[in-house]
Amino acid sequence: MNSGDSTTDVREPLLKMTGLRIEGQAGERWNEIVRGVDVVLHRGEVLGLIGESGAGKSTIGLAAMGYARPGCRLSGGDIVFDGMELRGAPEDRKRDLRGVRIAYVAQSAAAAFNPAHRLIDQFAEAPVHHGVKSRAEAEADAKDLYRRLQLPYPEQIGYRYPHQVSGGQLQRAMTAMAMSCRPDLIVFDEPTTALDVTTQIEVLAAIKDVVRHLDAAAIYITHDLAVVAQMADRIMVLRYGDLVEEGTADQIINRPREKYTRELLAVRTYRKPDAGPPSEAPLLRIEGVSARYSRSARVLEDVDLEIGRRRTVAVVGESGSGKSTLARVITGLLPPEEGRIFFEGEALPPALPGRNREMLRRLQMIYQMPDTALNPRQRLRDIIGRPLAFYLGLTGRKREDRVRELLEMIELDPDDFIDRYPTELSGGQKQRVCIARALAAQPDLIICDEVTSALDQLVAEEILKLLQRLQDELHLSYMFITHDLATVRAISDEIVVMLQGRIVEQGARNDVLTPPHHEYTNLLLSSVPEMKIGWLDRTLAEREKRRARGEQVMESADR
Amino acid sequence: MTQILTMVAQRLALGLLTLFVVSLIIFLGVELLPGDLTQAILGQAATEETVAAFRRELKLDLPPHERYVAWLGGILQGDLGHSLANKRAITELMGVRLWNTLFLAFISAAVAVPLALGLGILAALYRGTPYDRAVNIVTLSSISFPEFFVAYILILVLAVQLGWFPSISNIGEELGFWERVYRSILPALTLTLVVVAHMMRMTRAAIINLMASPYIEMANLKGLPRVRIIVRHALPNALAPIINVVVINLAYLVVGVVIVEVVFVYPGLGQLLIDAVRTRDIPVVQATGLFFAAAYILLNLTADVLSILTNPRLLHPR
Amino acid sequence: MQDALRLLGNSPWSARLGMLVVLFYVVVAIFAPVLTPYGESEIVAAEYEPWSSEFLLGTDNLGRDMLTRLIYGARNTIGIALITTVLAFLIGCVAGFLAATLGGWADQAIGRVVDVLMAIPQLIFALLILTIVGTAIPILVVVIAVLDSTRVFRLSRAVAMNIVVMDYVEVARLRGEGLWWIMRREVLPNALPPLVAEFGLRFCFVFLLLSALSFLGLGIQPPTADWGSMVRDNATLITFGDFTPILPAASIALLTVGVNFIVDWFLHQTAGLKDE
Amino acid sequence: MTIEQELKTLASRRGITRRGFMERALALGATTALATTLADRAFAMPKRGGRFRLGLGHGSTTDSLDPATFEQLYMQVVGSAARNNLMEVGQNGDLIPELAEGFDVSDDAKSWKFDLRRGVEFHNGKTLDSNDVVASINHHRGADSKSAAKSLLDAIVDLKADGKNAVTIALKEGNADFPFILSDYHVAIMPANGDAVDWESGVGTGAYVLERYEPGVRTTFKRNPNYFKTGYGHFDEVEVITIADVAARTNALTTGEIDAMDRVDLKTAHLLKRREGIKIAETSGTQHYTFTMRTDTPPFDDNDVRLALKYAIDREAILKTILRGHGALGNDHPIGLSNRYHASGLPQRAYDPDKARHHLKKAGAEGLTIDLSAADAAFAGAVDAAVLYKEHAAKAGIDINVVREPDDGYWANVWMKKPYCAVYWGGRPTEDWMFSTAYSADASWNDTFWKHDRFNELLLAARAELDEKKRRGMYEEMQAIVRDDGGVLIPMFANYVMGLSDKIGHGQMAANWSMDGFKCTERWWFA
Repeated sequence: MNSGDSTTDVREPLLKMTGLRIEGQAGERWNEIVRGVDVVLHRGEVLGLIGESGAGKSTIGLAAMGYARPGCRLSGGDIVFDGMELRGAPEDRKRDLRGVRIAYVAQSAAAAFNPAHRLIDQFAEAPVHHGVKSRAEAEADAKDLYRRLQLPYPEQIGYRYPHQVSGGQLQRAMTAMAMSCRPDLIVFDEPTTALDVTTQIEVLAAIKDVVRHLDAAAIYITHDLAVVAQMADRIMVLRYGDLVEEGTADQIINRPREKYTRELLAVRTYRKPDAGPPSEAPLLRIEGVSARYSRSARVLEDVDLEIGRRRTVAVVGESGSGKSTLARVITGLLPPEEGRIFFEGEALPPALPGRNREMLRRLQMIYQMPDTALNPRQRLRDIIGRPLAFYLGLTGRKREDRVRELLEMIELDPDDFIDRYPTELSGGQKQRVCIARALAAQPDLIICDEVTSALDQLVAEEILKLLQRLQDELHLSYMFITHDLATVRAISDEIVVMLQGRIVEQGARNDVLTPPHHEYTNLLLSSVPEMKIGWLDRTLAEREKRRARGEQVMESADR
Repeated sequence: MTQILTMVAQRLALGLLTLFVVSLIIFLGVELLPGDLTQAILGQAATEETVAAFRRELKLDLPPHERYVAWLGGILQGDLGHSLANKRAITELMGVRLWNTLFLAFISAAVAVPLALGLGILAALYRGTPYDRAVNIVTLSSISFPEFFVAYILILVLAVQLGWFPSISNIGEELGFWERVYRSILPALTLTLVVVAHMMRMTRAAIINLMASPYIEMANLKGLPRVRIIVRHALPNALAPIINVVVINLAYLVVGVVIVEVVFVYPGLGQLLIDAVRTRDIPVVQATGLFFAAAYILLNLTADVLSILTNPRLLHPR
Repeated sequence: MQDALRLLGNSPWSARLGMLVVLFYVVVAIFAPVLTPYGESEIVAAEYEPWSSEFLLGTDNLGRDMLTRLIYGARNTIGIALITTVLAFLIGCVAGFLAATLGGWADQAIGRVVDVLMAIPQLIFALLILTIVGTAIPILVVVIAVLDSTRVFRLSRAVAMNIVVMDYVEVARLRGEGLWWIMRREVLPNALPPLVAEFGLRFCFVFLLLSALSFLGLGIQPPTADWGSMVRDNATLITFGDFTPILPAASIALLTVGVNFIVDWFLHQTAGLKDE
Repeated sequence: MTIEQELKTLASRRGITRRGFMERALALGATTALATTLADRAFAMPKRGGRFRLGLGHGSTTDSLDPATFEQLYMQVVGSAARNNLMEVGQNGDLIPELAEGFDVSDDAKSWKFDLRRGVEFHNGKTLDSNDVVASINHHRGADSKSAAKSLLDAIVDLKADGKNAVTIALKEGNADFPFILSDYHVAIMPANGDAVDWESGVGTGAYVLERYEPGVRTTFKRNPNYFKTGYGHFDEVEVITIADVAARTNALTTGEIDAMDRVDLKTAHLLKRREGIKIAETSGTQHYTFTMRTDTPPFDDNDVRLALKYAIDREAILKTILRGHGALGNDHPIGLSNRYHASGLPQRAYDPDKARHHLKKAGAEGLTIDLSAADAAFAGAVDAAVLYKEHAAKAGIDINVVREPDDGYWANVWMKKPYCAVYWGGRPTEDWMFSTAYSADASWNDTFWKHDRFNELLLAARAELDEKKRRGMYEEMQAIVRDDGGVLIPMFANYVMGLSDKIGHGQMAANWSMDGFKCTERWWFA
């Protein structure tokens, strides 16, 4: 089953999709979401599909299996896999291919594993069902692959349930599962997007190793150009269902032809000018704060922090580092177990109900998911107008004028937008509205909790620039919580690095970013993919070398 | 494992607490009933003298709290007391009827549960097809008819016109199993029609709900056939809501069948309760009310525990 | 508004049929005095007159016009069921939202009270209370509403639970908004679709419960026309294949089928919501 | 109506003998052969055997075998199957001795001596003696008695066994009708157990031995092989089933699951009759329905108001609609056609809105608005009857507001409490019994709270009067007084309407109570 029919002409592509058109259902209408894209993939080749959300990259990836999600349909073009036409082929013919000759690795392994069955049962399901292997063979094979993918305890881990295994391990187990029938083609659909940066690098390495080892062809889908540069031989850049540019990895990264590609490459280059040391007394001071959620272990341990006026302090760390908890403690949602918080030198009551309206007004928050941060049943007029009425007592005409002013400030046309509902906005626009709502309170400090991580990179950059402009105009202070070091580099004056509820390093931006680092900061920084071909291999080789020299190399907690 | 035991123990304690409060409410509620037992028992024939004599004999002149304590104490020792009206032991009165009620619930459930699950799974499997729509509309309609209407129609067709089944369920202890089943078919059928729709729709909805989840897509992309996807991948995860709805309906089969009992003259607990309310037979009302509440709480508890046991996260903690 | 119209335009035939039925009933209920040829309890002829041009559906056991009774029955039965359901939702939703928004012990306390109420079978509870306090219509409405609100509570709490964890509710809390504002402005508008669907279902249940109570002689009292008691009064006729008692029962069934069709479609539209 | 149908109706009418039937049949033109066949069918000799299944609309889980608590048909029938009384009311309404062989009475009707039948055995083998009779009667007497028959037996001042086979009874005052009281279903004879009686076992002297008793469900009996009466108790087995819902009862009869039922739904009686294999049996007794006013409460304390209300009801319409003709018009007094001294000379009161207005005006109560309480517990169709009455009274300018009361607690909370309400009376076999139960000034069930001096004098005088003619005169005057002054409106007397399988044979049906005077089990047979 390894490479199909040996008599096939070698130059004949494994997969050839020509003029692929896919439509998606919106209400009762069908919109074209992929508009005539050609994809050619040869055996042993890795093709990267890149684009922002709505580019149609996942849809194309699934179309390679002759599959369209519910609410989508393959409306035109040909899909020929190893000489077989898949579009319009009967369902059981396609079923015979899926899992056996074409396999799929989903974005979130935690969601794509069935919570009711053990990993190894799910591994064995496809080979046993398709008659490729016996159950015993499949189990033995699973353990081999688990070992190959550097999963801990490869003999036993398969007998666990999905929820008993960490995210990075699950993603590897899913890769193993995709390999179970030794397919000719594997579709990787953003396999590392949900992972922390230090875990991502290890999973990327494992995937790369196993694909190379088994000599499978792969389609690698991602929105991160730096990642795809490490994985793919050839890259297709997609936008709004159209092909923008196609070429070898080297050509796309180093010699892009199209403006859009160049823009994608240019993200992460924005840098805030250096602000120098803080001048005045700090606006917010946190002293020895520890906190826990009821009856669980402590998630914050003795945290000290200061935020000065007109300054941006970035709090960085991986998931579970306690950075979001810190925000909840500051806002009063989670009263600290120990420690105190001062605002302009005055102690803040620990719990939300104890704070008065003025205290609440001066401290605002912006969230990661603009979708859930805006009430879908309120118009922008009400969303932005409510803090004006609530804190400042503005009513009628005055309030209306101020709402319009704020909309202009966030670069949305008031006449067009004031009566819209959030569902009628794009992600970036929603986040702008969240910013306007925070600004309406005329705060001194805004806590930004991962405000850009749910956005496409180009949009995220716009938001960062907007925030910077507002800081300059309105003399705001920001506490910027993020796991994305590129964002940290772009916007912060000071950096606080957190690990397992403690601060491991903090200081001015340049001090923290310049070596020598704390060991963990080092791991973080070195794990961020760079827009260079071969970066992954080099970084791994470097770590290997250091290990060989007997240095201690910190590893991802998710290992 | 200890986590599960703690959770089960918690649920059990809560259930007992609820039962206690229910017993209080039932006791007080019955105290508030207008008119009293003597009057009801003696009916039009009650004179002041005879009523007074009766009250004295039944100790109705004691204050309520003393009677409550005595009652609860009795129950804890397994003594439900005696009927005020005919002085028979309540355990004896309830015994036969309890068995009848459970029997009817059992045969209805034996038909309804597999039928509902089967139809629900098939409807999910053939979602959007004429079969699905037909089952949907038929079941929707069947929950839309008042129970007594369904019952009368069944009697008209199956008993009066075709003569296949008896129109009343004249059940006695001396009957053999199959004879009992035969005589209970019409009430069981009525109940089945009433509960199948609910369970079937819930099963279908629970499965369809899951069909959008990524692991079902994954199973699809592994090339598994639809039946296997639904039975092996969707069903185990849909168990909790399905168990819940099955239990709600089982509870209904035990406690909610008063109308069916009336129409088919089925000697079950519901009729006992109604009779007792009518005649103000306080101990019987209290005992049956308490039993119904206990049955409901117990079934809910079972559902909770089963939901816990079918949840791999709780069953296999990290 | 346009969205609503477009939605209507795209609805399946079952939902359209349902809407047609409900609309028909509403019109009949509202304009009952105009539509009916005779008074609600007016005796106009001999009992059990056959169907004729004068009495379209004949007369009932007392010689009242069947059609008139049916139409007034629509008015009374639907009106009472509607008021009851609205009341049940007022109680249930406020309690459910409170429990979800406050959380903690308040949630526990309300939940336990509801558990207790639910542990006593509905019909039997209603029977007990109605024998205690009599069967005047306001009492009937309140009793059924309170009993039914427990089911509403379960749903509204579950739905609100999903909403109160949303960031926009946290935003409102951080802003310092009061409980009532959060419940009314943040939770309620977002909980509306499942609640509307539930409203339809609950309406049917209340409707059926009312007719069950009437069947047991504890529902709406004569001479007020009511479908449940109309069935009961003429139930023996069914044995002899007479149509009369089937008419009110069929009216009950048709309305509940209609409402269920709409709800079914509505649930389908706001997919992912279950029908409990 | 074909001859055959007419003859069938004829055959079921009370009071006709086989010979009378034959003559009538021949007169109608039937051939002798047909007349004989029909007569044989109608008056066929009883046959033994079979299991008689009887569905009754009463019965509750809270029933008990204690006759002191009997109040409805189910227990009355069950009790009558298992037990006997000293006296019984025969099929044609005569009082005949049952467990007594006969009685002697003093001239003042105060002292009674009953001789017992010899050699009667209880089901448990014990022989009946005077102790059993004394204990059975004493069961209802005494300060602690909770028996509904207590007030009936109040008149007894002394009760003694006179040897093994006789009992003497002394009364406070003379009562010529006393033996009737001993035929009351409460006063059944049970085996003595010391001073008390054993009622728990259900043992009696009756035609059937109790086999299994499930209160509110059913009761089964086997024939008593040693029954002392000859020509009674034909079934091998009897099963009495509680079927409260009338539709279920009707279904059970039509599908052959029961052989007889009581209280046929009058709305569908004509349809049921048409069913093959089913016949309707009907007896008109003393059962009557009333609208009862409290004469001690305004506005009912004014006799003109009472008369206005009596004229404002259309009895014909009510009889036709509520009873569908299965009954007789009432004339505002409780003495029915089947009673001995029924005042047939009294003019029938008719619907007369003008007269009602006239009386209303006289009372100065024009535009009268009153509440009328009713529930189906009062009598089947009471609420409908009240609604009809409301329509009738509206034409007389009286606004009646029908208040539907809950069935539960009706007798406790409405009857004798609310000023105007619907009531049913099973009636009593004698005039004295009826009047002294509910119309004499000191009667505990005087539900109209009516006090009429002349009436009360007459009641006492008539009770001890042994002259038949004088007695009749007195009772007729009392009926007139109640009719024109009493607080009771009696629109109708209701028949007992039963549904029977046509396999059931029976003789003339007693009219004193439903189900052949409760004695269907011992009097009926499978033809």
